[in-house]
Amino acid sequence: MDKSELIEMYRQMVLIRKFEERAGELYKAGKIGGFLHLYIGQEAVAVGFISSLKPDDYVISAYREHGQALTKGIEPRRVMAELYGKRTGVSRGKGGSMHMFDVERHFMGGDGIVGSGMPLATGMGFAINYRETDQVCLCFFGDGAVNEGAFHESLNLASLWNLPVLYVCENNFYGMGTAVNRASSIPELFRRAQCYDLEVESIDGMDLLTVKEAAERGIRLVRRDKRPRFIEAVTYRYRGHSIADPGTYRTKEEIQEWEKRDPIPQFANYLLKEDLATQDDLDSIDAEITEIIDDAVSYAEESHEPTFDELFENVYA
Amino acid sequence: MDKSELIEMYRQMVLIRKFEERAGELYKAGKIGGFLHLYIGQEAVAVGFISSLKPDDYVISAYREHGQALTKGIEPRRVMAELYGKRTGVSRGKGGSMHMFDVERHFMGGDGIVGSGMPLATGMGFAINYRETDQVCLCFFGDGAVNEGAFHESLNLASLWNLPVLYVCENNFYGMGTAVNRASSIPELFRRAQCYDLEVESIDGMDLLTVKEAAERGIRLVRRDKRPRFIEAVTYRYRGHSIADPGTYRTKEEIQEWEKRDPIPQFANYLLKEDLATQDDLDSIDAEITEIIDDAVSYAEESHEPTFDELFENVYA
Amino acid sequence: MAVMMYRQALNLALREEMRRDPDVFIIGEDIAHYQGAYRVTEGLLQEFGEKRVLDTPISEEAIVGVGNGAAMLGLRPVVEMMTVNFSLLAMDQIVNHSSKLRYMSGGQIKIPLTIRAPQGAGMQLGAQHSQNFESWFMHIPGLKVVAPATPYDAKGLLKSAIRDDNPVIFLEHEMLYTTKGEVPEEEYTVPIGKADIKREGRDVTIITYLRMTAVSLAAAHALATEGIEAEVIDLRSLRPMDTETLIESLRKTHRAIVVEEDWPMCGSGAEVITRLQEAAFDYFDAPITRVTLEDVPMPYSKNLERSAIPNEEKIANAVRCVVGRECRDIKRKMLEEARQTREELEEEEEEEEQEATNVRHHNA
Amino acid sequence: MAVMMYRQALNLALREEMRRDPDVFIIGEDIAHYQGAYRVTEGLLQEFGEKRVLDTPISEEAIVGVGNGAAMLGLRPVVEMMTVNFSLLAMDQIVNHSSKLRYMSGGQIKIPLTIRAPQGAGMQLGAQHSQNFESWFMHIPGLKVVAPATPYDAKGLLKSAIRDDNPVIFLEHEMLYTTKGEVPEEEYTVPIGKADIKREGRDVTIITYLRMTAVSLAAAHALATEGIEAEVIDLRSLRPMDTETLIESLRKTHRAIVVEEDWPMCGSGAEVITRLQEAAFDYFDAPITRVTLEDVPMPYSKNLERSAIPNEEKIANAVRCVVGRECRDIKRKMLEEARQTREELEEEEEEEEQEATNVRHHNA
Ligand SMILES: Cc1ncc(C[n+]2csc(CCOP(=O)(O)OP(=O)(O)O)c2C)c(N)n1
Ligand SMILES: Cc1ncc(C[n+]2csc(CCOP(=O)(O)OP(=O)(O)O)c2C)c(N)n1
Ligand SMILES: [Mg+2]
Ligand SMILES: [Mg+2]
Repeated sequence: MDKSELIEMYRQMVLIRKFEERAGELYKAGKIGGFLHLYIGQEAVAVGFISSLKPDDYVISAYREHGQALTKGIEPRRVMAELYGKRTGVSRGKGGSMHMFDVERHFMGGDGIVGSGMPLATGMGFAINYRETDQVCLCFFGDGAVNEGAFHESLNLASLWNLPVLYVCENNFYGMGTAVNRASSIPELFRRAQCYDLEVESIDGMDLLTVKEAAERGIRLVRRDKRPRFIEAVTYRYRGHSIADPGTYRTKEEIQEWEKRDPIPQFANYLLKEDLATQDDLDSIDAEITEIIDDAVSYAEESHEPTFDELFENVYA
Repeated sequence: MDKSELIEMYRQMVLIRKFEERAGELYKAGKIGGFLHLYIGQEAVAVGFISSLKPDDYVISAYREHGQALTKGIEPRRVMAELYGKRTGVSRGKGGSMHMFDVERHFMGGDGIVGSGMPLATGMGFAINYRETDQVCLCFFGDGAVNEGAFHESLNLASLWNLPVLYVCENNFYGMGTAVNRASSIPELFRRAQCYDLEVESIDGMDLLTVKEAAERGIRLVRRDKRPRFIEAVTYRYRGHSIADPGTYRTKEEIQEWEKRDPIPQFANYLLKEDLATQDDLDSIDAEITEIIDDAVSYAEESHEPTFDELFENVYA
Repeated sequence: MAVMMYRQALNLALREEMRRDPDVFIIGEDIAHYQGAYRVTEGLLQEFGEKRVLDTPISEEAIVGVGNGAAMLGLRPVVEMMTVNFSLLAMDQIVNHSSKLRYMSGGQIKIPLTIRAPQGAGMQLGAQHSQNFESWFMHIPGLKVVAPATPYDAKGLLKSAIRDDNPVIFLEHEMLYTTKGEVPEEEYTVPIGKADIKREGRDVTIITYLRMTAVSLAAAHALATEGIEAEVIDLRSLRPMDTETLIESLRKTHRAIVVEEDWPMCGSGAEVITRLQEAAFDYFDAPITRVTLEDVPMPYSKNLERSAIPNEEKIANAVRCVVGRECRDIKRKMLEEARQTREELEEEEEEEEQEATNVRHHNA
Repeated sequence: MAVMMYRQALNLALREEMRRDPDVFIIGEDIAHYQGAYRVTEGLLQEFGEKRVLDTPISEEAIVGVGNGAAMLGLRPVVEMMTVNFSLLAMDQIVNHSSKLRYMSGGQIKIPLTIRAPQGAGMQLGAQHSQNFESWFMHIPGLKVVAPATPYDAKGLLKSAIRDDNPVIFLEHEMLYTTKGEVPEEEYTVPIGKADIKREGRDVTIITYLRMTAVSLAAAHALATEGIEAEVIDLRSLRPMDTETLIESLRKTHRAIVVEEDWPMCGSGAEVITRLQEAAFDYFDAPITRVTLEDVPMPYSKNLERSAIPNEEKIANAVRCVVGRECRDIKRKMLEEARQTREELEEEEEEEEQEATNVRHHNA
């Protein structure tokens, strides 16, 4: 991988981190409504995978999807405006945090129903084969989704029909307050995907280079073989499930342990150690991102809310 | 196993076979309505498993459940009367072929929805543990049910919560007209149950002694360990999915091959070879069963249909 | 005009639309090799091949999910739920996804999905296999709901549904598949959202759809002999609903009943009546009554099932009531008779029980 | 009398019933260690332990299935659906099983199951997380459906639901959890099937339930200042429905409206209106109108969401219409204003676009 690519990935992770931190503040300030599920801690997964796609490959995620939306190329302005519920938002203010869509960029949305994005991804994989293109569909979901019937029906069908879908389970160890070992009969989630005759693997989702390498390979093979694959990315969310989360189900110590493996400093150190970037480079990236976020916020602030007549639009085509 | 037990199991299989054959004729004669799914060919599974239960163990099945209902001890009269839709039927004429219930005998029903008996069985397993008894719940379902989300959610929960449920998949190779290899990403169905951390095995469901041995062991272990297990019983249905079935999805030759392994003659030969029964013994069993069926039919014929006021009963307790 | 069965008309609609548009494909349980549980998809595999006609595992949620996902990328899936009863397993995909993806995305996504589902009772299939869910689907903005009563409407509406850019729930009735009717040789469609006056009449309006259309027409025929001219309106499309045509009729007849095969509470009949009493309050002289399925799960027993479903007699009787002719409380009468019989039966049963025990004692 | 929050009243009901009957247990997602998404089950794990208060995997179909199966063996499960929106994944268990097992077994089986489900809109949760499904559940014979509006009714009805031998769908409103009300210290229950007159009035009847009860009371208060005395009836129990109390009221007021937070088509309002126009046709002088949620999926944007839900003004206005006072077409007015603003906005946007391109050309 050449240097610029690596720097770009760093940039992407910082963008997500700062975007989410700001969103969290704005939520507490009452600028954002509904639920807000922050991606902080999991940045390496979205960046490693989505940066390995071609622009016309598809991505679908769940309700913790800001990171994936930004990485697929949606302007921070339009993601922030969506959080503000403004008509300039990527979903015109109708979707909100859980329902970011950008069909032009083949970002096929967040989804508020645990596990239900998987059948949709399976259908997109079907459409890709039907059209006989060489696209792939990337489907993100959490550890909690593994226990839904949708997981089972989707993996069986995708394997049976040879659909080009890469299923990426972001195992951050909790579904709301329920630890993975209290919800899954087998806590090593890649093993839950082992009864559908498809390739599975589990990777360290906190190390960008590991993710990147697995993503490149996984996506290449899905595209080549037109067969689904399953990757468990072991990661961690530093913030609560949503802003409301009391967080009583885990210890400070546990969080601190994981913070030692924070994907961003980890990758920054690599860049510095390998002389791929200087501290100045990284600082200026931080500064640049901060400007982008500031710009996104003022754009959202200044944008107008949807007008009453829009309430009745888009119900039917 | 002592001789009388073996003879009794033979008797049970013949009872099912003759009951089903008669039911098929009566359906064609217009005496029975709705759907009729015959169990012919699969007798060894119901008999081998249910004969290994204690009377207060629970059984739940799907819509091909006459065999299990009879083996759990429901009088042929009341099963036949149910098929006739008479008020003397086991479900008072309200259930029909797919919904035989005998709560006193802990036969918790047929179920017309593929796979949906599995969550119910899981709940019964929960209740058994809650009550701290040493009962077990036996749950029968077909190869087609393996692809339903209910299968996945049930096995995960039963394993996670250590529920005393024995899940028995009767793999007769077809879900209506769809062959198992066209519906399941892995046609060896016991492997579909291998990602829930529970014991699985696959057995020859056409050989009563094999079934019996696996059933005794499986039930004993579920009872002892208070852990679910999964057994795939490989079997075959000689008749159509229901009486309506055109049967174009399989060849005569295939059926004939399986008929060579018909569980009843197979077991009869064993009894004769081992001098456990004479041909006369078997013939008199046949004769006795024929009388029982005749009696069941005339009972059903003579019974009265439910009265109009019964239409409004049993909606609420 | 050719005379054909309802299921043949549906089959023809599928063929024509698949020939017309390569983006149309069909998935469902046993629709390909088995030719469809009700033979609606007969021969399609042979004509269009495995790429466009696919048998699925028994996985309703994934089946509709695949329809949604494929529709999100612009294909036109026709999904068959073997019967509507199994769509209960796919409600999340239908209600949380099919009906909302367009709205949630601010209009970026289209879901040109058709979900075909046989429904209804009358074949002794029991409580789990005899249901109707039109009122559930009608309740959901973002869905369209149609329910054809004749081969002509079945073909024309299915073609419109497939061409529609929205998710359409296409409800068929299991008892209608083999009923026959005239279908033009030439290409035509029936617009979604237009009711059809199946019989003109001046005295009373019978509003209905699906299988109850034929039953209502039979009732109207009988009523004519009593000098009551009933207008029979087949809604055909339940969402959107053609309220105008209903109001027009009421303006003429001043009296109406609604006939639905479904349970009463929050049903299609309640919606029709509510719209009419709001829009046409001054036109009608008597309450609009509804003839519905009895409010109980469907029993297996033939006589019970038959007595639970609306029939010609119940409809005719309801009409007589609203037009002020002599009408009877059929149900009360049946209940009295039933209780009578029941008592006798239970006495008999006791006697037999008694005898049985006597015998036992004697043998002892 | 103690003053407590709706969610505390529910919590108390659960505690009391669990103390009273060892067969009562609770399962659901995040109800134990997390203390419940809306804190209704707070502290129950601590009091009753892991045997009777269980967190489940995210598997709605299996959760309700376990409830059914345990109920079949005589236990009294209380199942929490974290929100009603997820019950769409359990509809097969609820409709094909909970509501029918008793009937299909000829009365052998009882399903003493309570399914608690928070529902409703108002917190900008978007289309998938703001729904109401009372009309769906009301449609199904074999189910009972209740929806308490106050802490008092919440506690009394939940205790009745748990003691009931039938499956009861217990609908709570997410916006009500922190609302306060008086709850007696001593043991009491509220019977399922009885409506409650929350405010007496002679001029018009407002029929409603759940969160709309408080909103209707506020509207009634405002109307009183105009000399309109509205009677506000809280249905409390939706199936069975206490039609008698409604008829009684109409006999007095001769005018009514129904207020529901749910979509209109085949909704609870349609059912109420249909029953009244049939049973009380001669009592009412004006059509009964319904104030409902707008017939669209729920948008995220705060202003759109607020304008989609019934509010005090819409209710008061609807009342003015039915009692023949001056009333306005609020929606038409809002639409006109909106179109105005929209045009201006779109012009601005174009100008900005224009400038942007000019700049680009200039830089080029
Ligand atoms: C079908 C369904 N059930 C329950 C919920 C409520 N809920 C929202 S997020 C969540 C936890 C999901 O955890 P996981 O899949 O691990 O994703 P994460 O939040 O960790 O990203 C739950 C239970 C839901 N949205 N959908
Ligand atoms: C949820 C659901 N989907 C579809 C059906 C229609 N159906 C009835 S039986 C059947 C095939 C089931 O096959 P299998 O599980 O192998 O059982 P078998 O008939 O072989 O005993 C299907 C698809 C149903 N009853 N329930
Ligand atoms: Mg998680
Ligand atoms: Mg089978």
